[in-house]
Amino acid sequence: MSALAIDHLIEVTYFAAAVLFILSLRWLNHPRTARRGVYAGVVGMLAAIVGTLMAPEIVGYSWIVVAFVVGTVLGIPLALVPLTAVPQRTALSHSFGGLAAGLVGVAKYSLWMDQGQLTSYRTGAIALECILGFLTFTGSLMAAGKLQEVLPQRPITYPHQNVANLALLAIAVAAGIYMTVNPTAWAAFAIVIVLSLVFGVLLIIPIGGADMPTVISLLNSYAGLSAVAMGFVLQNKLLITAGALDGSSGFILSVIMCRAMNRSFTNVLFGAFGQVQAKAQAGEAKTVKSATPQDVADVLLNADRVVIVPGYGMAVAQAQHRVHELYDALTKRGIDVKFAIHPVAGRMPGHMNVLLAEAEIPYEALVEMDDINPEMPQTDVALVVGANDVVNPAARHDKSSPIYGMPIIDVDRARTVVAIKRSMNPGFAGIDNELYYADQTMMAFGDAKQVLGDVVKAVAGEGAGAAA
Amino acid sequence: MSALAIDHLIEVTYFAAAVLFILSLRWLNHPRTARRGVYAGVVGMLAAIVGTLMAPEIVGYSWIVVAFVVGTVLGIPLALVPLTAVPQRTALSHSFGGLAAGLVGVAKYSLWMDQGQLTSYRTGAIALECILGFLTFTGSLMAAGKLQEVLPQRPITYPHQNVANLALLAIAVAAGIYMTVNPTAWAAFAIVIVLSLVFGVLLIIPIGGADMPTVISLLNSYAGLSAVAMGFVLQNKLLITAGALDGSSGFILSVIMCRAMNRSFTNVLFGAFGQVQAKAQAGEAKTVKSATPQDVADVLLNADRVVIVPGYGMAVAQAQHRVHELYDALTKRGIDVKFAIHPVAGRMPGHMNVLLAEAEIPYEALVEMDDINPEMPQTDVALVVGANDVVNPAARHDKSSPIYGMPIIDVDRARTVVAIKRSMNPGFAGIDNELYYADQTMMAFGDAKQVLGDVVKAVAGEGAGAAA
Amino acid sequence: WSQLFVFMLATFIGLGVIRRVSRLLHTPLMSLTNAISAIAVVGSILIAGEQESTLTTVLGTVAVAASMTNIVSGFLLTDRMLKMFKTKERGR
Amino acid sequence: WSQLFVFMLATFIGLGVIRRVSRLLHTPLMSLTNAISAIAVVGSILIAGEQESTLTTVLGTVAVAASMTNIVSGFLLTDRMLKMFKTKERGR
Ligand SMILES: NC(=O)c1ccc[n+]([C@@H]2O[C@H](COP(=O)([O-])OP(=O)(O)OC[C@H]3O[C@@H](n4cnc5c(N)ncnc54)[C@H](OP(=O)(O)O)[C@@H]3O)[C@@H](O)[C@H]2O)c1
Ligand SMILES: NC(=O)c1ccc[n+]([C@@H]2O[C@H](COP(=O)([O-])OP(=O)(O)OC[C@H]3O[C@@H](n4cnc5c(N)ncnc54)[C@H](OP(=O)(O)O)[C@@H]3O)[C@@H](O)[C@H]2O)c1
Repeated sequence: MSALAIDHLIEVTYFAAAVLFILSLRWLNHPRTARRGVYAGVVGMLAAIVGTLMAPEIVGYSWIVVAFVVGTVLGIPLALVPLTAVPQRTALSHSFGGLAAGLVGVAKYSLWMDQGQLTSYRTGAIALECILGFLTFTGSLMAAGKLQEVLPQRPITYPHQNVANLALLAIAVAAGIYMTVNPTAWAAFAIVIVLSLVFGVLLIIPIGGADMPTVISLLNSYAGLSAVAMGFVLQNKLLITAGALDGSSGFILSVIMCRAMNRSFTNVLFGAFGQVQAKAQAGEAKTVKSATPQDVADVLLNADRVVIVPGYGMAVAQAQHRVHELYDALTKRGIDVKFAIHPVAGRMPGHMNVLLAEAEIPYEALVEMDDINPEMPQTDVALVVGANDVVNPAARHDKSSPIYGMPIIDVDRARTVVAIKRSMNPGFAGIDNELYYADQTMMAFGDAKQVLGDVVKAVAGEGAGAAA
Repeated sequence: MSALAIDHLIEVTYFAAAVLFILSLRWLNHPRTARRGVYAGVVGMLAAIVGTLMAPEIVGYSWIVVAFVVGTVLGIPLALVPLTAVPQRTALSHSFGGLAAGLVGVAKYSLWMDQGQLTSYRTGAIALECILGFLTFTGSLMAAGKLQEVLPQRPITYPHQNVANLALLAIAVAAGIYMTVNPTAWAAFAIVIVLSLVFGVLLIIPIGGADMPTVISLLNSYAGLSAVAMGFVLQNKLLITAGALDGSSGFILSVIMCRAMNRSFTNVLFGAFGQVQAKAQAGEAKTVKSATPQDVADVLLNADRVVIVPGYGMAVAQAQHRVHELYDALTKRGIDVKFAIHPVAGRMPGHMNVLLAEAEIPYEALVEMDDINPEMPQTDVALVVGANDVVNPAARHDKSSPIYGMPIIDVDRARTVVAIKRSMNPGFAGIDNELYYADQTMMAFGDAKQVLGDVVKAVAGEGAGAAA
Repeated sequence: WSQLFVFMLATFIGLGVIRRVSRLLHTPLMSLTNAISAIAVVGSILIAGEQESTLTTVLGTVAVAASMTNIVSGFLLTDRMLKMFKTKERGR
Repeated sequence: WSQLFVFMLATFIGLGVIRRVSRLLHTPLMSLTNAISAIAVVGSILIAGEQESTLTTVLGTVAVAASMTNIVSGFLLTDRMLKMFKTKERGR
């Protein structure tokens, strides 16, 4: 086949891939079509890869095959992580993405350097690609470490930190501009690379674990943009398209999260949020009503309308299946049970939805915050399973609270509140929750899975009793 | 300024224009932001024009200025047509768009011919541009003529019509392919031009006036596509983008209309819809209750819930202002008045909305078909102002009716129906309407404006009477 | 190919954006897209301006005039119609 | 410039499409976009395949491996999660 014909063929595959990627994201707008979306994505990716492998420039396939094998071997386990570890896993793969982009940038630079084909356009694009790529690489690694708790969760701060960081970035950018002006100034390129790597680390250090999800999706969009930059380097429209899609998705998700926490980007990135709060300690001993699983069961059985509010605790305890059992047991008795999903419950967007879906709870039963809050006053029992910040009334009235203004699920408006958690420890925001001291609140202490298991048994027992 | 710099500058203006056009359509999604959309569009267009005028190729501006003046002089009156004439006006400007595209195609061909720069890519694109452009030109002219009623509304059919037309198109396409293969075969190009012009005419002849709106928006998308083709010819991305936006808009609108009439494209294009129906005559003399404006006023004043269903007749009679007076008079008396808008009421999509908006009726009072139908049974009076097909119950049950399956506004489910029209003549679909013979229906015969005026007076009188 | 790419992407945008245009505004939408697609003026101007041959100059000039008509009438008409849409508050 | 154009259009599409993704599916969304942006594999393959110099070949190979990891894990994980979403009917 003539070289020209092959080129056209490759263009066709890229074109098809771009279309498929867009459709893939489109179909993700509803669970019914979502899986079709995945297949579209897979087909698109295969098309693009096959197309690329046909490229005449390729002289040897050995290394490519090796890399494919390695990638697959690494990829499969990463796909089988428990759902609670998905945030880390996502961060990790962002870092891979960033790494790939950065390395390609370096390789292209050295190639064109040898061939003396460096132009300002090219070096400029490469600089951009490498800054974004490498800072995403180290930054995402750090984020993954913090989420995996191999690194300290709490933000590490020191004086002039932000100034220093920004200065660092400024230098990197300056070097990038310099190499754009004098394309062959490889020293400047070296500076760009090193500083970007360092900046990625320093950027994350002062950010607390609770903000990692936001940071992750921000890094997500950086990863996307670095792919775009690569597209500019290689003059490849498919890369640009896919990268842009990725970039905007990461951007939108982080905006959604920030809004749901009523925080600004700058506050997330430089706010050193989640340091130990003095006031958390300062609470003078208030009384707490604690309850046995039996009590909880009784309360639930006497209710007509129950709203279950899952939080990060349910994820930690892997309690979603017990939740399902409870859901079945109660609905069987004609009790109306709904789930109230806070947009930032858990540690990543949609975290709770996935967990409850895993437990085969029909997604029609999951209600979003804005839709459930009006129903709260008519709710007999609000069962809070390992949620804390997202149900903290302080967000509504306590101006001094760090989460003030963050929209919450108004469980405190329900007739009775049952909160399942292991202790009186604060949630990720690190602040005390007055809800637990309210009169209508009963605390069921213990691991969510454990407690719920007992509650389910008790409910079953009652049922039998009632039947007898 | 260096030629290169200018080229870049031009690119910038085109880029900005593309962005602004997209935003312009985005902002059109709500009346609040819609006008901003128009301004965005204007700015974008200015940017593009200024940018183009900077192009170094341009040696003389005289003709351009002349054309600008002519265009403006022609354009202003076209912008001030009465709203009832908007469909014709739209068709007319489509034909201009098509013409422009076609002429540019011809010009480019002759230029490249002289310079011996014709390539298959170029002639192929030009062929496409000219086919679309010229058939849009003549087709839209025909459509405008039919809507303006300078041409016969009824479809003109003769045996083998569709076959003949398609054959014609096939030949044109074949010629187009031929000139793609042998770029300098100008004879083939001539054939393409002539046949496209002819085809445009023949395409419209067999289509009835009632289907013109659908045809118009179909031609709208053709006009867009011809702009796209021009973009391919001139390698101009702005043209491609704008053309694609236009193309998809026309396409979507025609799909919406077809769905609202429960018809398929092929049926619209080749169905020769709207021929005189035998059965219209066949109705054996049924009795009709006719009512005076006074009666109508009484009925309305005794109602709590009134739904007004405007149709093409209101547009013809220019009765929207009387409708507004009635609306005010009734709402002042605490009667709840809503407007039921059928998607294809009138002669173009959104026709009724514009007319009622012109009469300063707040758009919150306009309810779409699907939202109003459930309320119909609780409606005391449905006042049908010059609507016919869109309220014809035959669409629901009479399988033999040409509009069977078309969703309608269920006025027949209201307690009382008042229909204002001049006669028992059928509507655009040319079919009889059993609604007028129903027991709960009263017919107020006469010009809508006239009748409504009297009704309003009567209502006012009543009011005074009541007051006294 | 990049032309095709642009076409594909723009079409996706068009379909996405137009579908979300409020029913209320379908008539203005028609005249607005009408004006926008008159961007063909760009191509026409170049031809009318190059003045390579009388033929092309004439064709170009006519094309510019035609497009200009759509631009002027399209935008004016759209704005005229949109001015009419009043909400309860502003309406009275 | 055509690159910039494509970028602009694709971003519009991205913003439009993503905003309409159901909240339910934000986690799968993250892993899917993750896999899609691993399209960087295309660039990496070319570099690993050209084998211009040892350096570039090594860099390219690593890049391919990294991207491949994202592709495989991204799509698998997304599908695994989506499999879990059951409606009332299918659910029980
Ligand atoms: N979802 C996102 O995308 C996202 C993004 C950024 C930030 N965040 C932040 O993450 C937080 C999410 O709020 P949240 O209410 O879901 O979680 P949370 O506020 O972090 O509270 C989780 C609670 O679960 C309890 N818990 C932990 N392990 C448990 C177990 N095994 N059994 C029972 N209870 C257990 C903990 O109390 P004990 O230790 O006493 O058991 C803790 O109070 C918010 O601050 C939000 O801003 C989320
Ligand atoms: N809107 C669109 O986009 C679109 C697109 C394609 C097709 N169509 C078609 O257009 C038709 C629209 O239905 P429609 O119910 O709105 O209109 P229609 O079915 O055409 O009926 C209009 C009625 O108004 C009456 N009328 C005419 N002039 C009048 C005047 N001066 N005063 C009072 N009454 C007058 C006529 O009866 P008299 O002669 O007895 O007065 C006629 O029956 C449908 O068939 C639809 O399929 C619309």
